[in-house]
Amino acid sequence: MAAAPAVANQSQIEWKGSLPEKGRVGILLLILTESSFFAIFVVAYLFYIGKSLNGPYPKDVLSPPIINTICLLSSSITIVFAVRALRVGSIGTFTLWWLVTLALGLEFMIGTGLEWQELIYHDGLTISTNLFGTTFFSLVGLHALHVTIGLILILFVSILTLLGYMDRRYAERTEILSWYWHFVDAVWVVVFTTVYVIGR
Amino acid sequence: MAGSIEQRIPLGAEGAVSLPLLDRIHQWVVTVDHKRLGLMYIAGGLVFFIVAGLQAMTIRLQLAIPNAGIVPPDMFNRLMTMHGTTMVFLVGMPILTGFFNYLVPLMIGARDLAFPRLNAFGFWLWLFGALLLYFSYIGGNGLYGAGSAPDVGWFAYAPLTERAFSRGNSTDYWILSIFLTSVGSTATALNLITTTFTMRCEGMTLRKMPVLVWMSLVVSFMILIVLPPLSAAQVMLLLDRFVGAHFFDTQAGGSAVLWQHFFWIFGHPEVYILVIPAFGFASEIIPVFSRKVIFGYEVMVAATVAIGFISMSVWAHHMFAVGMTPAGNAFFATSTMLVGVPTGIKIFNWIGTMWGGKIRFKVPMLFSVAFLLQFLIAGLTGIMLAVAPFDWQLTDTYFVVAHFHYVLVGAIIFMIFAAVYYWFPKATGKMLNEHLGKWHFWLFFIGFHLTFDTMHFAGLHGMPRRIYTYQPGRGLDTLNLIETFGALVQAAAVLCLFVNVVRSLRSGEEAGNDPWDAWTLEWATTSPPPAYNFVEQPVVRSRRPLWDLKHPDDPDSKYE
Amino acid sequence: MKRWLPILIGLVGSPIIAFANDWGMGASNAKIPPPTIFTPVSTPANEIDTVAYFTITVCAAIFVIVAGLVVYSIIRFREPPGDDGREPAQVYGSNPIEFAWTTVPILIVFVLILTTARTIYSVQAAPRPPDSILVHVIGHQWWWEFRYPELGVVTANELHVPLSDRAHPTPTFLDLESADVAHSFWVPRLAGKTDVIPNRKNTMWIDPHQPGIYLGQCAEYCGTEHALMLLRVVVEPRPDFDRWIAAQKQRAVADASVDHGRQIFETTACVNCHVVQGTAAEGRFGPDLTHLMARETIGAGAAMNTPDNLKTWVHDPSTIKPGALMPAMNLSQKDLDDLVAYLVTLH
Amino acid sequence: MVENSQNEVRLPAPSAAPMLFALGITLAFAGVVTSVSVSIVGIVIAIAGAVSWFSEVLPTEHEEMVTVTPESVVVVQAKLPVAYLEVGEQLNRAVLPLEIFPYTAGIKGGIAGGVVMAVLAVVQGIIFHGSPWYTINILAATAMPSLAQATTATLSAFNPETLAIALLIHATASLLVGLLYGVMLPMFPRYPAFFAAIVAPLLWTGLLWATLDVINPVLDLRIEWRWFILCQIAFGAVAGYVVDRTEKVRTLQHLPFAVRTGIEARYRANDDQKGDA
Repeated sequence: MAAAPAVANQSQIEWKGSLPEKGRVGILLLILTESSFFAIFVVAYLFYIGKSLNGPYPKDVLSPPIINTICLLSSSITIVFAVRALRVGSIGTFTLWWLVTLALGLEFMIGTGLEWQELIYHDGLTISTNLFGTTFFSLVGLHALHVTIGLILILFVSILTLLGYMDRRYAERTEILSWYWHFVDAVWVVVFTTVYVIGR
Repeated sequence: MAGSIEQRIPLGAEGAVSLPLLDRIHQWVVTVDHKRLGLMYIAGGLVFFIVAGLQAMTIRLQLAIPNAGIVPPDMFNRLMTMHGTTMVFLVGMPILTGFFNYLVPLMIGARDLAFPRLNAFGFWLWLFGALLLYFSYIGGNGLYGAGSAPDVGWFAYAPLTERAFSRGNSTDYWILSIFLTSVGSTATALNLITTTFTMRCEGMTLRKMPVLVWMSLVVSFMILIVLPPLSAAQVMLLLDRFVGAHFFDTQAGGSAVLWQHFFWIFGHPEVYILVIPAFGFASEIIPVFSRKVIFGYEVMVAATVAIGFISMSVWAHHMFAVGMTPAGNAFFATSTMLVGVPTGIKIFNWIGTMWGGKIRFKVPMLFSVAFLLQFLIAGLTGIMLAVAPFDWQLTDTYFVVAHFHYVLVGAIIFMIFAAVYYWFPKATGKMLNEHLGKWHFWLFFIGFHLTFDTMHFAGLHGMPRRIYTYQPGRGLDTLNLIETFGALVQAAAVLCLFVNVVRSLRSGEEAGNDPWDAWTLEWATTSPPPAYNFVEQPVVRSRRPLWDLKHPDDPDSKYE
Repeated sequence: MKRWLPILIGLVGSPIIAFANDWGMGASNAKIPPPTIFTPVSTPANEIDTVAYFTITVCAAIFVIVAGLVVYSIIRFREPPGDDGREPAQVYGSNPIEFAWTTVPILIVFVLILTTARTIYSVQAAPRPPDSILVHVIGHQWWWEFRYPELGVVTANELHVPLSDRAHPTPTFLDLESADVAHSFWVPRLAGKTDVIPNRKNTMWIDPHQPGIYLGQCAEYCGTEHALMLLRVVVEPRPDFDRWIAAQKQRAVADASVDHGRQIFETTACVNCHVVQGTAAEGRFGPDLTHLMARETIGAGAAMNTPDNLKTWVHDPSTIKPGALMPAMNLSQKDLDDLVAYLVTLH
Repeated sequence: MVENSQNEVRLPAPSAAPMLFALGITLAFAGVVTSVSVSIVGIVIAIAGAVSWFSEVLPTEHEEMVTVTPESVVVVQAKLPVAYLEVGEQLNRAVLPLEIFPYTAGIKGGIAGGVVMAVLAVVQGIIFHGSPWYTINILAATAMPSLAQATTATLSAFNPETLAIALLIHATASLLVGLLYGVMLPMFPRYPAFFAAIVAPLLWTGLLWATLDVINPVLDLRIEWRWFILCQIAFGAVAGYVVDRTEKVRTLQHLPFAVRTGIEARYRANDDQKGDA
């Protein structure tokens, strides 16, 4: 507007500082919308508990994947260490914790893969067997898909780090990625409760 | 008009230099500018509006008289499905998204959206998803060989959508394309919220944002929360159809009612997602043409937020007839009626804005006043439908068709037309012709009432929805003939609009920067605005920054 | 005007395209009062009618007041011609009036909710008295099956129920189930609609207190022929109803003069889908034909049940009802004549 | 986006990557219903799009410099001053009315009136039917269809469920009407008592008389209209008295809402320092 001063002045800088950072707002909104997506699958799972017309039933074939869960949840802690290290600029510490996070996430995916192999080839439970199979594979599979996306992003960052492109300028973006990873872990808590605690 | 703009400066790069056609197309394809994307959304939406309108014409011709044979039943069902799907996902959503895309950064004094590439991605995903839906006419062939579009209704109730009852691929096209366009809409909603939170110009606190920006905020939050249930249900249905899952397979213990819940958790708020932008347009247009500040700004915003919240707890009023428990029915009847309260507040506030003003009846205002009356009727028939026992008679009849067309056409399309007349000068620099606009308005107004008023009575006479024909002797013949005639009058009205747009683009009157003597920031730049919107970041001190400049002796900022 | 010409021609032309046979239904429907929701003859429809009038009155009053305000303000506050362009006083709002126009709607809604809730409970939670009739209603893609489990009768598309006396009510309770997709059972003058959903049992009840025929139809989109999934409810005094039940319980009459037609029936695909009690026909996909001629219509109300229409139907159902799931039988003219001659003996 | 110089503005650079990515995803989806080869092509395009998108935002966002056309968007000042409202003092911006009762007055009035009305109604039950529960049960019948066929004996008996429903109905209605009184009485400055005690109760009674057979058929059959009107008037008089006794407060005309609630004090302070230019 005509009345406004031409050069950014103090009040404008102050004003910009009072507004939130757009990456953070964006990732929070993404988490909001993803939560709504997961909620529907959880509702479907809860709705169909005990409604399968034929076996195998959850209590026959499911056992809680404790080690997997520990790995995934602790990866949320290691990624926090990694981001903190990056904020103070110690790339070595960052690399270490980041790779640990990657390894823990990979372990979770391998564990899930083994569980599924057991269910499909040993117990004969597939997505088309009964309502339990339908809801189990879709809910757990949806979560696994999100872990996979997270792992690809983490791997991407790892490669950039190992190639030496990482420095503390990217702490903000790395932190945003870590929020997504926390979300994936939080969803696992819900999925675990639904499938292995309530559903069994 | 006192207080308008002194002169219009021709634009730099875009306007003056004329590039070869291919280069110009390339510019539009690779653009990440919110204004161009907004215009592409609106243009795309209007094209599909014509398509869906022609589908509606065919439907109305088929129903003009009993036992008509213009289209066979299966083709009628495809027309009905495609008309509904197109109107909601390919007309309503993109046009409203387009307006938000265009206006929100201008109104908050920003240069672009927060994530310009994501914005482009959302648009292209929407466009390609839409094309995929229409490709089903060619590629949807299943066992019968002939190409076919989906015919399961836009609500796609299970188990009609399961493989056993819907063979071929037509339903899959519906699922995939709706999924894609939903993802596009979600991306845009996320973008709009982030923009509003992080890119407001100096001094524009949340309480000083124009009402339209507030509406975009509420709508975007609703999109983020209620579109995923639809997408999730689509994924489940796709799993049912492709890998033999049983979510909605009633033969294997699946529930048909679960689909209805999932669909309406999305479907009902969707109505508000479409109508709240219309509220936003009305809240910008009515004050300007009444020459008064919006009455009760805080209450207006609060009412919208309330509508947003309540509308997420009313979905099962679409399901009063599925045999819910009496307590369930009573709950959803109550929550539905409660939505009427904030909605009523908004209507009263618009009346309060006009009260004591000096109303100028330009075309945008004509559409807005018609919107007020029609939305009032739509709200009242909505209350009737909320009375669950009454709804047992009314649901799935033409009464419901009349009711929601009062909302979708009488409120939303009317306000879209108002918005087109209001912001066309800003986007193109040319005025739309006032005389043709009045023809457009009156024809559309008369046609609308001929068609949709009579539909209420057809419903009360026992005419169900989604029927391709009806038998003579049931008291429906005259009503339906009038409806079809009204539809033709509406078509003529829409023709007026398109003639008007083409004529104005070719040889319209120059608009100037601020043809309506308005008050929000988008009128403080050139028409059309340059790629960077504002040379300098504006600084505002009130909800009506241009008022402050036009009345330096008596600015809003002294009072707000 | 020139642009309108093609459209006008289309409108004038469409009746010609559509000069289709209504298979006698128009004349038959014209004798029956139209299915309007405001002429109820049964308690559920009556209660709905009462609450509907109340709601409409309240809404009409609101409309008159609010629309009056809108019309008044657009007339009173329009900018007069030759106005000086001075901006009117800018009134930001008024909290008391906002408050008032929030409170009044809440009061109205409160009263409406109480009334609604009471009506919901009185219709939905009504207990089933011992002397009521029970009917299983089964929705099929595009026809209705009615089974009277306590009376041992199966019929289709035309539901017979006894007249219910206000002093000694004999309501009919309907258990609604679907064989395929979702349908909705709706007879406007008797009750509101209730959906008929697979893998779910819904119930509703009617107690008509006026004899006559009541038109209804499926109200939930169920595929190609949703429009022609009509139904009729025949309400008759108790003695007539009992006579109808007795007649329906009879096995099919075996008339020697139509033996050839019966043979065709029993040796072609007919038996896969239809039942005729006392013959080999035991299919369950189509309507029970044991007492076919006791029904006024065929094709779920698509055509009157005349021998000519029956011939057209058996030869190719899609002539009358395009998309119907019954296949064209492709019989020779003589076989067709004989088969229909047999069918018309099924009283 | 801070400009380097006054003649150029940085804007995000145009890019085909989002379009390619969207096209790729769509084709990948379309492959589900057509042929796997379509999916493969789609995935290849999508990856190409994604890579090119990434390369545009990493490490820093691609931007282009746009030359600013010097322009003067001049907003012309209005020639005439704004019209003023004719209330008391000279005002052209107003939150009307200038004086209101505090909302608590309405709540208090509603409670007081509701109590008096309830006492009167229960007294009526005791006098005419020998039971304090009679009127309570009848009120609850508004929401309870099961009471439609109830005998007088049933209606005189104590029933916790009906008591709860009746209390809810009575409390809600009393509070809402009380609030309405608090808001509306200043609009009738001349005869507030007449409006509160006579006009409003009679209006309300008239409305109920016209609709009672739908709202509450049981009450409609058994109602004693004289007592009913008496109760209404008692409510109106008491509620009106309580409201009217309360002192009016001036609405804060010149302070913005945000300041009154203390939310935006910082930016106001800023503005004031600069002066209202």
